[in-house]
Amino acid sequence: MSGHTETHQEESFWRKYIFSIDHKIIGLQYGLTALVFLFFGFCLMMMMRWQLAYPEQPMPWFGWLFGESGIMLPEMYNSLGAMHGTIMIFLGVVPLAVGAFGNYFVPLQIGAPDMAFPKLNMASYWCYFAGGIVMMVGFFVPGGAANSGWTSYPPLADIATTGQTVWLFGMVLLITSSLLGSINTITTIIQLRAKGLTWMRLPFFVWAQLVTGFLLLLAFPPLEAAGVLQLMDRLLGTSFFLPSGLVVSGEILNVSGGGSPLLWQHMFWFLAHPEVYVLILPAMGIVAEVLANNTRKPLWGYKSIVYASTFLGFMSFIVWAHHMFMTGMGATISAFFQTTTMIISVPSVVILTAMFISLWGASIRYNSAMLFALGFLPMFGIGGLTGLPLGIAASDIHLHDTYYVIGHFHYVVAPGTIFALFAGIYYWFPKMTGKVLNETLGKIHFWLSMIFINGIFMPMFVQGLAGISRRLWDGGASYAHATETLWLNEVMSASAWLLGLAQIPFIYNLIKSMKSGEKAESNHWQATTLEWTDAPSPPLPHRNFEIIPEVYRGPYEYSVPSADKDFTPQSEA
Amino acid sequence: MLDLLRKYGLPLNASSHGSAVDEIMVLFHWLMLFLFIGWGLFFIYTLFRFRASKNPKADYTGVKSHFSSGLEVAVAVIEFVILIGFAIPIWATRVNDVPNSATGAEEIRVIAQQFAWNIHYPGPDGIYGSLDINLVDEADNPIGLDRTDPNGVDDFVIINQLHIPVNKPIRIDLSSKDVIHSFFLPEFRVKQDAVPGMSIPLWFEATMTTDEFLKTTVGSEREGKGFEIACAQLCGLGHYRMKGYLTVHDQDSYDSWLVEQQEILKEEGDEDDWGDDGW
Amino acid sequence: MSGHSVEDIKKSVKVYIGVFTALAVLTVVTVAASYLDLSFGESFFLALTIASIKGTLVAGYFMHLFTERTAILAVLGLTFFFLITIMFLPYMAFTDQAAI
Amino acid sequence: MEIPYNVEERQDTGMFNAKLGIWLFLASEVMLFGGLFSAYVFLRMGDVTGTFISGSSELNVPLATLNTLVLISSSVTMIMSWVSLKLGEQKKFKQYLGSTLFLATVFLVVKYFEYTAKFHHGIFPDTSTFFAIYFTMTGLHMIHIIGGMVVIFYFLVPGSSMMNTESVRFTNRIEIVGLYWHFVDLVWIFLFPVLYLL
Ligand code: HEA
Ligand code: HEA
Ligand code: CUA
Ligand SMILES: [Cu+2]
Repeated sequence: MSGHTETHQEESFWRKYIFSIDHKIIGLQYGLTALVFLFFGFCLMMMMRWQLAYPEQPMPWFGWLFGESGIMLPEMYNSLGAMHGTIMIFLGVVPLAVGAFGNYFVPLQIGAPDMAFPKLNMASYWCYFAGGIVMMVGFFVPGGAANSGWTSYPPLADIATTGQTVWLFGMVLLITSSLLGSINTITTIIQLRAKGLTWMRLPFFVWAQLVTGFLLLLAFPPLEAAGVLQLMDRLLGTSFFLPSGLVVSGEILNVSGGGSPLLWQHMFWFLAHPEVYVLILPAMGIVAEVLANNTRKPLWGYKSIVYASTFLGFMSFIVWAHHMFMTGMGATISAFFQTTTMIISVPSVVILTAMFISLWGASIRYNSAMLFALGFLPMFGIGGLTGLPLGIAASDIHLHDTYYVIGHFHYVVAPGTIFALFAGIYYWFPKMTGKVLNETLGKIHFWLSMIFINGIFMPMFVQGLAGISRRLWDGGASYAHATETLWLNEVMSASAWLLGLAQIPFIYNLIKSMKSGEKAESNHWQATTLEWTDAPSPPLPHRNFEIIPEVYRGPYEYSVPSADKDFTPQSEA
Repeated sequence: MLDLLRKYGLPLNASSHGSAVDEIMVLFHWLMLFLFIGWGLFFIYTLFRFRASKNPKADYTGVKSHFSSGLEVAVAVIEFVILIGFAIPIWATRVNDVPNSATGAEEIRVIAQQFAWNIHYPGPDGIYGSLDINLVDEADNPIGLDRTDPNGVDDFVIINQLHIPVNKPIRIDLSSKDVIHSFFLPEFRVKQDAVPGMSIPLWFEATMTTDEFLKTTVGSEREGKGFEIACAQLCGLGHYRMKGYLTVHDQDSYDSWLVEQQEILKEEGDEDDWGDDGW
Repeated sequence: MSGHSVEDIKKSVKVYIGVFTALAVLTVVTVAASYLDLSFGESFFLALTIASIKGTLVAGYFMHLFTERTAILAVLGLTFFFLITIMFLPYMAFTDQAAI
Repeated sequence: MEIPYNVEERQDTGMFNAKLGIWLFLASEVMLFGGLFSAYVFLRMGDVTGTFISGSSELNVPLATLNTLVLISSSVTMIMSWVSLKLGEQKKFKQYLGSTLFLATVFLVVKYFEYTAKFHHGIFPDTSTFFAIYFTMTGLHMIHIIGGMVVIFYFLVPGSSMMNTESVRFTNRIEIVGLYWHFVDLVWIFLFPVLYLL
């Protein structure tokens, strides 16, 4: 069956665009779905920010969503919070970073005709899609969507309304999707590398996806197990997470008891800590590609970055309980987790340092992709650095579950990961569509986003230091210790809405450029990696390459002294 | 740095161990600031110096020196110094050296529930009466205190009102009736999750009475508002209003407060509407 | 394990039968041992040792792990490490609670 | 252009794609059951009222021993079916694979009796934490058995024509099914002492 015939077969619309097994189409499906979810998660947050800034005032325009009064009730606020977190992480960023970019560019960068298991790839997308739909159904069941936080701590989650059950079913589907996807990515990278593409010649993006694949593969199953246990608790009346002797609103809870709420936390964070590196590693991969390309020089310390990221991946499995310092942890075990947490910060420092040093001696082209990639660096820096005091149990006493934590992780995920993803979109859009995104609109998008996103998250550190707890319906208005920093809520909310406006040039740019943008060349950025040098002009054919390329050198051979042009493709003999 | 953190939100510290917590925060924020400013300057300089119009031809090798490895090692070393020199010992005293009444501490039980803090004082005999969930009655006996137990006769339970003496170790045994809550005293650098099914001890020593604290708030937006107990863990729709009040007395007024409580107990028993909204 | 000669395969059939017998015998042994009057620690140790031997036999011979590629062994080694982590670290945290 | 190494082995890794794929899948399965075993350890050590000991003494050890033997045998027939394919003995292959399916059915029937006996005695997952974890783990294991049976059935009847058209690929697939099946066996080898004997 080694015929070239199949590429010439006419495929029906359904086969080609809906139930496609071509990794590029699946990548696009992932990408579009994820962008829609990101946008939706953002909308939820903009509504929450109204309630935080103007507690108990009817919301203008959208008030009807909350019934006649137009006021968001606490249970609604909690639902929106839990769903914002879940949607952003599991339906937005991971599918975009791993499902879309990983799917689309890993095979292209390693010179493979497709993913190793195309049908599995399709199944993984549809599992994700189904999981997303199920999550959305949550909003329409009695009692509303899940409202126990994205962390779903029992006993609260065990006794919560039906939405929690829906959430759990949705999670099981999403986990299945991630598992299928990660098996596919890892196999593809190990098995389908083109001739000559040795491990140390892989673009860093591929390395990042490989490590990410392992994190998803090995960390998700325990959460799946935990999800099943919580479903049992909710549906069959078991008490895995319920100790004996609970009294809820005056009624003795009629369960067998004997369970432990902390068991859930261990199983949850065993996934959820590696998960945060799932959010950041592909982002770092994208930034590395864009940086190397637009500095026109090799990435400084490529090997140390690779080693650091694999070490990071490994360590991320043994730091999880730094989210649980306040659960009554003893001295020995907390010393262990504090130590591992400090150790894991070192590889991040190594990676960031290498990226900074890469700038030295460069010839920097400032295009939109590069701006977002450069913006990523200090923003991730702030987020990462504020992780350090959280990793020490003693200082975490004051900071745990305050807005300081919210500030910490939004700096890494929003101006961090999301910016990197924007960089990826600007960088690879020409390859995906054959059109170029408008640079002016791109720069407007960058500068406005940069300003407003800091306007949202910087004040959070102040509120956090003041001790304002997270997940408060009124944003702390009833607490005395919040009085002095409460005014910041309005600043943050206004910034959030302005950030929303700042996305309009971007969305307009996407649609406009797709329709009538400037045409892109096949190697638009004069890059060195295979997706640019060897894949033909977009739109790409079904099996990517006319002939499978062969690789002769490392990924970022820019400005090689003896060469006649400032980039030397990997496939140039 | 402490002043800087204070300026940007950090409340003053009113407990004896709080300065150690603050110290770690100070050390870390120095490290963070140093790294951020150092790399930030380097970053901005390179962005400017190596722009394409100024430097059209990139340098293939770039930086040759290995000063960055030195920097990485330095960061690691500093982190470990803070970790081993400060962080681990502080935590150990927090969780290992918990005092009790035998070692001169005031013992109080706090039992969290949706959405209130039940404060259980052992009374003059210093021994808690036994609890039985079958006796729980949300109106009169929220924690199920057994009044037939001789130790329980003089116990009293107040909702949302914690009173403690100043300059004396306080040991609180924290538990929860229903879901996970978190007992948070921002000015005392105290936070501890209340996990149902477990009783977790925590301790601290106040160094400032409420009256003294109120003097420091004069003229600020916070004027007249004393210490609070905040709930730091999402515990349901009333999480935002699960607020308690903490009053720190000097020893004399604490003693007279205790006596007063005994009188109320004798007169009104559990019928009394214990606790009120305020200090 | 493709690329075996017919001889090799015939030889391995004998191995498989041997492994089967060992597994059956060990099953009986472990059941029998559970009726002995041992302390919890002892019976726990015994039962898990036997189970591990059986597991090793299945993985090693039926699943050909003894002669498998290093890439696969590396993946499984990593998995095994994390397995131990998830199995025992939560429990160790549990024993080191500040709660009394 | 076909996807490389679908059938033949890649030289530097020595594997065909699906072989690596199934092992990765099994690694994730190890973590899935690992999570449940972890829950078992955690809950058992926190069990002050002795529900684990009293619960496990109510389980039927002889039936479970029988089932262990049945499952081990099915593993042997599974590997023999692959061996037969390697040797080109297609008829034997079908016999062995058929026996595997049969033994799996026996396992399920025995399990059915075990479960219903429990239900008759009023024992359900919510009876105690021990039974909760007992039903969860054995139930999940059973789902794996059923999944395996579906695949085996596929290769035994509707999918068997591939045996003649693409014999190498078919043998590879049987090897992979075998790996999965042995893994399910392996899980039971640990479940059995942990739930029934301790
Ligand atoms: C992408 C996601 C991501 C990343 C990468 C990180 C990275 C880190 N995180 Fe974060 N974290 C989250 C996402 C992330 N985190 C989330 C989502 C939560 C909350 C979950 C919840 O409760 O809901 C959380 C919560 C969280 C906690 C729990 C807090 C609490 O609840 O009390 C802790 C505690 O240790 C922690 C620590 C760390 C550490 C030490 C790092 C380290 O890896 C960071 C290392 C990085 C550096 C040290 C930066 C190095 C940079 C430089 C040296 C250059 C600087 C120079 C310039 C910028 C110019 N994180
Ligand atoms: C990846 C994760 C992620 C991301 C990106 C974000 C992004 C944002 N988050 Fe979120 N957040 C979480 C994960 C995330 N968050 C989690 C896990 C929690 C904890 C939940 C819990 O407590 O359980 C949380 C909680 C949380 C809170 C605290 C709520 C509380 O404790 O009560 C707040 C408060 O302001 C907040 C705000 C924001 C804001 C303003 C953004 C903004 O930065 C948003 C910026 C977004 C964009 C810039 C995307 C724009 C994209 C598009 C416009 C796409 C274009 C679309 C098409 C082309 C179709 N978040
Ligand atoms: Cu109690 Cu939040
Ligand atoms: Cu973490």
